[in-house]
Amino acid sequence: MKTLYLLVPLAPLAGAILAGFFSSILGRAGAHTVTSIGVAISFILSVLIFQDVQAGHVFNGAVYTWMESGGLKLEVGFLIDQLTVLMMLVVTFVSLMVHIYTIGYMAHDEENWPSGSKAGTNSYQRFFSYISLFTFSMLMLVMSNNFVQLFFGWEAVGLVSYLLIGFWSVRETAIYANLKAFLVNRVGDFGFLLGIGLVAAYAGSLDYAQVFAKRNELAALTEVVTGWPLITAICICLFIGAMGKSAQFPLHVWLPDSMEGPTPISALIHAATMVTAGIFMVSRMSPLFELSDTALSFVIVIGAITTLSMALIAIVQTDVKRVVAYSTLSQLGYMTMALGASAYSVAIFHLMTHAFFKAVLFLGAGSVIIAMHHEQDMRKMGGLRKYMPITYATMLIGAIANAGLPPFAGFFSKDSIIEAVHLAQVPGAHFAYYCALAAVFVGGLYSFRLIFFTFHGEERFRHGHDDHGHGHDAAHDAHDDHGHHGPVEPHESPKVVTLPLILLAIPAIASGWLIGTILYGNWFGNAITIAGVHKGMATMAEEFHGIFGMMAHGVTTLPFWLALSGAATAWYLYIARPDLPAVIKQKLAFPAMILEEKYGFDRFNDWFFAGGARLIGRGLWKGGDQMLIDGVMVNGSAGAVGWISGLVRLFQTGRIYQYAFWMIFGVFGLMTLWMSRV
Amino acid sequence: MIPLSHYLILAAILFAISIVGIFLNRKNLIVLLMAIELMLLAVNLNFVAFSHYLNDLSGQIFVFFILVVAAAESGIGLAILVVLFRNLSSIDVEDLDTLKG
Amino acid sequence: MNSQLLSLAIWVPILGAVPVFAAGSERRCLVRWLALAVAIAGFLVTLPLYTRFDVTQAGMQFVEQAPWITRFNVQYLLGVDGISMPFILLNSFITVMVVLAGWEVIEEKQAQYMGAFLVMSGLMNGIFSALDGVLFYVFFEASLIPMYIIIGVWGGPNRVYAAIKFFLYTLLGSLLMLVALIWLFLESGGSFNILEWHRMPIAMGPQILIFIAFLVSFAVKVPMWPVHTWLPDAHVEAPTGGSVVLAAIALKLGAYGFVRFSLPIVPDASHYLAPLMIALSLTAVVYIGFVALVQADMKKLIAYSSISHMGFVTLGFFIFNAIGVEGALVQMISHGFISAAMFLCVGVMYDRMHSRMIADYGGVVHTMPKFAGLFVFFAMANSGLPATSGFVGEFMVILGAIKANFWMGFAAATTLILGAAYTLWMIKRVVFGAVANDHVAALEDINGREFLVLGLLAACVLAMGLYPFPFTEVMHASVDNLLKHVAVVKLQ
Amino acid sequence: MEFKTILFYIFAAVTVLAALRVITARNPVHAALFLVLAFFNVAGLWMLLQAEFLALVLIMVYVGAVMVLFLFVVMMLDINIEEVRQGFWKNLPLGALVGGLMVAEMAAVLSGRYFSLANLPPQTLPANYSNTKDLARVLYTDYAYPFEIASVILLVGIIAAVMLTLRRRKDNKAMHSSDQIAVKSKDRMRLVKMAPEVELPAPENKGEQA
Amino acid sequence: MLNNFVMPDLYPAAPEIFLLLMSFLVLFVDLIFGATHRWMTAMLTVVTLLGCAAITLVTSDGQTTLTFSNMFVDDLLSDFLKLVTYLAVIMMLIYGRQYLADRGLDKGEFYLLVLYATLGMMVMISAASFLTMYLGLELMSLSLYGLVAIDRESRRGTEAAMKYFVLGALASGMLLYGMSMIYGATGSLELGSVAQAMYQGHSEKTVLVFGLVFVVAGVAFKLGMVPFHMWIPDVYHGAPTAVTMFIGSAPKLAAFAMALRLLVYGLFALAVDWQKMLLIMAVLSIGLGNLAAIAQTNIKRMLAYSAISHMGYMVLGLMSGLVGGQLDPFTAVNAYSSALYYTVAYVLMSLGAFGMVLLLSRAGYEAENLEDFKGLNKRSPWFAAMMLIMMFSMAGIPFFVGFFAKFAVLLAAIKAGYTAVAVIAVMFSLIGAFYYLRVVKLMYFDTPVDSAPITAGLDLRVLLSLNGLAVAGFGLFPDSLMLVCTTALMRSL
Repeated sequence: MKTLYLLVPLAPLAGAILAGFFSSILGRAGAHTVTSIGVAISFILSVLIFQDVQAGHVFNGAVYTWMESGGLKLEVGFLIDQLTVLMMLVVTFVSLMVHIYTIGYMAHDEENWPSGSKAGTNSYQRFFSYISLFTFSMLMLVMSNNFVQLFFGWEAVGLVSYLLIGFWSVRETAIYANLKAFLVNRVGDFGFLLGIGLVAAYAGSLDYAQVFAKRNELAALTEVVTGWPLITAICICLFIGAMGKSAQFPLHVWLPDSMEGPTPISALIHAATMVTAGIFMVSRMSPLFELSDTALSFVIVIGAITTLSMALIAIVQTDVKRVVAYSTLSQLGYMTMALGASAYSVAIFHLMTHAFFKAVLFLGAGSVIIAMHHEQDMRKMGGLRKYMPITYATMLIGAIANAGLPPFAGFFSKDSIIEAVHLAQVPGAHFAYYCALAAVFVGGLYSFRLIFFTFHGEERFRHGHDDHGHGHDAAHDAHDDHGHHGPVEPHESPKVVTLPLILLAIPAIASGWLIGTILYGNWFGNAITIAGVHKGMATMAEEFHGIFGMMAHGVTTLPFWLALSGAATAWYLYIARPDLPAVIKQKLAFPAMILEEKYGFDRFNDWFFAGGARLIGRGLWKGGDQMLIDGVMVNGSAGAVGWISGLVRLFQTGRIYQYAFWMIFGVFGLMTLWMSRV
Repeated sequence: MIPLSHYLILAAILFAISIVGIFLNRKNLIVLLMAIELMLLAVNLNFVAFSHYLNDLSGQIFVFFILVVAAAESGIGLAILVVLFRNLSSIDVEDLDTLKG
Repeated sequence: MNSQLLSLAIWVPILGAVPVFAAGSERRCLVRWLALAVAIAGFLVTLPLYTRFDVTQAGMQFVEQAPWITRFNVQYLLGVDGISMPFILLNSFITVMVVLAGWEVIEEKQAQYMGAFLVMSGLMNGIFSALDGVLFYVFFEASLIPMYIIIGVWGGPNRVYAAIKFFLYTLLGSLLMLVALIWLFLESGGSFNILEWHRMPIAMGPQILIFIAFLVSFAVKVPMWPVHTWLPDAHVEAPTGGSVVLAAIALKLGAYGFVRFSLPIVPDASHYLAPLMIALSLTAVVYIGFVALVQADMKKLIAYSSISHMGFVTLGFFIFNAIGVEGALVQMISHGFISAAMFLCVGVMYDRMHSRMIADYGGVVHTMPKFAGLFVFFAMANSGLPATSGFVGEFMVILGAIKANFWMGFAAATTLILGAAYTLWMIKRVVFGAVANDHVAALEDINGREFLVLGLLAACVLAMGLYPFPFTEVMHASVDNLLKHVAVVKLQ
Repeated sequence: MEFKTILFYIFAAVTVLAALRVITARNPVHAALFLVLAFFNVAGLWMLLQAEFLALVLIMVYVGAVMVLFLFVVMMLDINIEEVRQGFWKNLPLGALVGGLMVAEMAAVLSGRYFSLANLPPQTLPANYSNTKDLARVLYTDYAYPFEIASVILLVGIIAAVMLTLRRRKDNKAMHSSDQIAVKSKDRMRLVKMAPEVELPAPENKGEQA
Repeated sequence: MLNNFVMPDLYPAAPEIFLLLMSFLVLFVDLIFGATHRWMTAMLTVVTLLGCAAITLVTSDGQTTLTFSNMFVDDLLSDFLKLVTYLAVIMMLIYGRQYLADRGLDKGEFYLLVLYATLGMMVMISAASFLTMYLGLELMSLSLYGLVAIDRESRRGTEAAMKYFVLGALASGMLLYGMSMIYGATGSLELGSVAQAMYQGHSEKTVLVFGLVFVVAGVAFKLGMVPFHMWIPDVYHGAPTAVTMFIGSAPKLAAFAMALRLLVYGLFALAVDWQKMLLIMAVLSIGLGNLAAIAQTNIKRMLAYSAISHMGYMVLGLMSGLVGGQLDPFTAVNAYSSALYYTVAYVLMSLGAFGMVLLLSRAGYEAENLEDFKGLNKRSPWFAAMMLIMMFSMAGIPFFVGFFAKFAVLLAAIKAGYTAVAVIAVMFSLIGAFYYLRVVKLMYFDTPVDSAPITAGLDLRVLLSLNGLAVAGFGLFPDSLMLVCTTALMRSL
């Protein structure tokens, strides 16, 4: 079985290596074949393992000793339990879909590269190599049985994300976005690493099982230097890591920009899998988080802020991918709230459903973008429904799921989250609950705004590309010579694109029906720990009476009506009265500006952090290094020596009598010194 | 009786005069050489006085050799002076300043 | 055979340099191959040091002892333990890389260039294996000479200033050490044996003075803030090979000095002054991180990054726990690979464009994809990405630091952000983006030789990141022994 | 006060005055002559100390030879006396100060407070004591070695002085046997091939010559 | 009356006697063949010195023998110092041959004066009495005055000679004054009896110290220590380079011998005092020498200042013999032998450095400016390497003999408790390193301004190479020379 576990991550890795290093030998077909096969193997094995775990075979063991130092033994190993295996399934399945989808999406990738670029020659193969590598990294992350390997996977997915966001490296915006993504993630990792460090320092081990075994001892400790309750410190530090990776406020800024990457990546990494690593990680750490209400409170508040604030921004976005991106942020906020409410299983459940419906949305958006010849501005779309029926249908499914309407997957998970938050007792839970309710309305609004804007209404793409400047201009400049100007005739995407859409749409509808099994059937077993005082999940379990009961109950509760009213508002604004949004925008200029400016985070970060760091750097360099250390200390003392040397020379006047004088002075001086002593 | 210290102090005065002469003299190298002779004279006076009071001849012998050396020394000194004068057309001490710094 | 391995490691390159010098600069082909042969031979003779190393033993191995200066009881005493052994291998390996890197790039006086590096390699091995104070010092200072020449002769436009600054700065440090060594000699009753000094009790006052003397010497070499300013200058002006050796090996000498001299000889002063050392180290990490951010010159940026990374090393040593010390040692080795590779990368570009300014580049990936891939890889390693060697040391040191003091770990961990920021920002501007100008457009991708050099280093970086166990394994016994020793009060 | 004492003070006083004049005299010739005076007086003092031989040697060697040499040189070099003393008075205070301090300090040491020897009685020697004889006895036996060295020093003096000052005058007609021996046949006569020359009458300017 | 005369034992003085006799031969040979066959004079001079070396070696029995009424001492130390002196003089003759010939300075008198100066040094080295010390000193000095002025047409040379002469005379006046005081206080001129008298305690401390000040001043002048150093830069600069080389090498050995004999053999009872005096002067010398050297553009002048600082370092050893008023023979031997080692090492380096100046000089061209070394590595890598060795050795960088010399004296100084002084000394040696580095910089980093080929003869080239290799070799294997120095001192103290 261990070999099997090992094979799960290694199969995509092998694919990645083959596609990456032997790109010219394999060719395009070879590359996508090996990588897809690799991921397919992974997926199949994951299914097998899933069944094995279902049978109760939880595994926790080491592969090899990575390092040993100071009593700390760090091993590379696997922990295969329900949580892991669910993630494995999601990851490998979505990844496989994305692989297939990519074959179509990237088919004409050479158009995205300037002529003569050697990096462009094998870009197709490289892309496959990257996504396979990503799959490997993500699997390593979820399968890890210790913090170090978790961190490895954590950073490795970050690396691949970096590489993929900046995949079209010729675009200035893309390479800006990937740097930003990496650095913001690093801020999270900074906290994460501190958390790991605290664990290592106080638990003396980085193996999950050993750390969790000591959790009660840890709970009693305070951090020696800072005096903080240790467990809270650990959890908040770890959660900061999750905030980076799962793009929680205020570290969310990288995710919208990451849409500069090719769309399959947005689906795979920035919606379905990588960004949920934080959620996964907190769930994995549930034994620790459960011991600190402060940390949970922190988590729930952050989640709440993210949910609502990001949903609001989504309303004003015009770029189709960015709408989905902000939606993702909002959804991630839901998951975080669930974590804060000690509803880890709900968070994971939403993670799973979200993975499917958000993948659908992204891939659908990608399909639209292909159809529009890389036009992403919704204001230049509209009425695409009849040209792209499959895309429309799948995206509609995704949108409904996203809005959380029954019986789509999103409903079950989102509703459970709202319920869990409602039941949560930690400080901030009430605030979170109201945020969540508001976000439901907004969610309905932006989801359907997306659908109506893109697929319904006037066919605005016929107006031609008169105002270049939106979307990704650099890319446009780069392939000006490809002749994609003038009116375009949208058409449905090829099968390799639509097939994954359809395949993903199925779980986007149906995965929510597993709620009974996953949430209330003690399916997670020991993978998730909930403290006795956090009764939310228990209460919900009591109240749960099957999915139909839930749906029936759902339509009587506030969230359903809020979502529906959101959808209705969208219809009213974008179908019934398309002139109204402009009017509203004019009336509410200030709030609109705040939203369009995304609360000014980007500006502030650019000015304060990036600018500030450069200012400090320049100040320390010019002022500290060059002026003070080099100027005053080094060259100053050298100059002083030179100056003294010049002075000393003056003694050597060339005059005999002065020479004699100094000799006499010397004798006289010695004499005086010694005679006065004797 | 004249105590030894009288001789010694006399020698000291001569020594001091010669030394003052060396660095007071800024114009004439010959006087410089004379001052050196004067200094050797002071030393000789010391030796002779000690020799007398210690009743030990070696002091006088030393003086004898100092006289010999001084003679050779002034010979060479004057020879250098002459050569210098040929090069500089001057024996001004202040003109000896091409080498400095 | 075992008994002469260290001598071979020292003298094979040095004596091998003689025919290289003698070959003269006209016969370039001969010179190159000769130098390569010597370098490889030098590397091969060090391999048994690893294979025959007994990891269970904390003491010195492969000891060689012979009288050298009987007058002062100075001995030709060589030996390595788990701390020093890896550096000899690293050094010999890097020498091979350097010879390869200078293959056709150095056009002027190639014999002297190659010879100087070979001599330096031998001297460095001497430093790492010397167990006699004077012998150590002699190697330590002698290694300045070839470096001075290398920077000055094959360096950039401001090479003279850089070379002299380098030399005097480092000499300043080592001279005080000499005084300390002599003092120890006298105090120990006439022995220069470092191991005997380790056992010798010393009062607190002298301990502190000795510590400071050593500190000045090693801090300059490391270099620690605020005596680091020679390094950016030296790196910028030095030829690629010079930068590589400087970064990969020379900087390690100072850090090695701390473990070999400061900690065991004056442990109480080390404890007493540890806050100072930690403060300086953390300053290096943070301050230099910011400074590196604004550099416009790639080499300078990497040089500053080296300083910052070496801050981790000194930090690791002075938190006095095994994971910190081992982490520091791992960091040293890893930095040896990564900084060498980074400088080689800059060298590759410099050879083609004759510019190191970031602003002159942009979109290199479009013309040199293979190179760009490696460069990005090393940049990632430099910013401490897991699975590369750059992560291991930093990780261990941060763990150790947090164990000692949370805020220390906090400050150290900022490198995660800063390191990534300056490295990747440079990558962004150099490698990615549209092709910046015609010069970049005309770039040729790396040739086989360059690929070999960078590829080997990449393999090392990766191997060490994925499986650092063999590296830490050899250190355990020695580090434990060291820490045990340091923990014991040595006052009289 | 004993006669010898009076004599001592007279000699001493004159010596000091003469010495002062040596370094202050405007004219180097005067300086040299004052130096001679100082030598004479010191010779007198040595007589008081019963060092007759040295006293005589001092006069003969110094006054007779060395000082004459000085005078030769002074005369030989054409020195502008007026310039020679410039700036003298400016430096005198400093010089006097240093000299005075030095004398004071030396005198303080030598005056006898610390110096038990200073109060030794002078030796009384038998009437038939011959200073010269005694000196001669040791000079050629015990001091043979320094004596030889002294001779070499004199030789060096000669060699150096000759080397430095001996000039081959241009109008010197003396023949050098070594040159004559060393000459080679090809150097003796030089056959010069010349083209036949016809002297053209130069355009003379008679008027100017006249 | 001469019936009690015993013929002194001439055997220990055989080298001196041989040299003196041979000098007459040289004199005559030069008179007869000189004008045309100067090489005979030169050859004969070298033969003389080699003969002296042979005699010294043969007669050296490791015993301390006094002769000439205890005015002459022959011990292992004197034999060793004399041998090094011969070596230095022979090397100087070979180095300077071409240079002198090019400038018409290879007169017979040159060789004679060199021989007599050497004789003077030998006398100093073997002096066991104030008298012989003084005579040896004067013999050496007078010859040197003549040598400095040997280029009669040179304004600089004669000016240097005049300065040297006046200051030298002043210094020997001071020395004599001091000797007279010590003679007065102890009643003897022989070093042994002087020391004896002091230990027996019937002498006046005050007067002794008073005399000591003057003696130390005289010694310091010969060593060239601040503030008695003023002659050194001017004389080194003004004298013809070959003569500078001579002054800069062998006389340092004699000066060392003088310091050792006078201060250690004669006035050891006053060691506490003279050590402190030397300490002050050593620190000043190290400081001033290094500082002033930085500002020089003339390499001879630079080397002169460097000589001042080097003598300062050497004296660090010399002043560390007596620790805390307690004589520990081991410490003393250690200290003095380190000073001796330093001196010998310095002579080797100094010869090499001036040899380089001579190498680059040619007829009508003095390569004495630092600029002349520019780009030497391009003109001749081998000799650039030799100069590099010299410079780094002088800067005290290992593996060269200069480092071990510094090491030895620092060790002695620290052992004597002068740790602070040692720290100051090493800090100034950092400043010193700067100007040595500058020479290396000129040779290696700069492009040549003067691309004329090096015209020096084979003898010079070979010797210079050997000299450089010796500096490096004694650095790699410092034991032999150190042991010789130690043994020589141990057997002679």
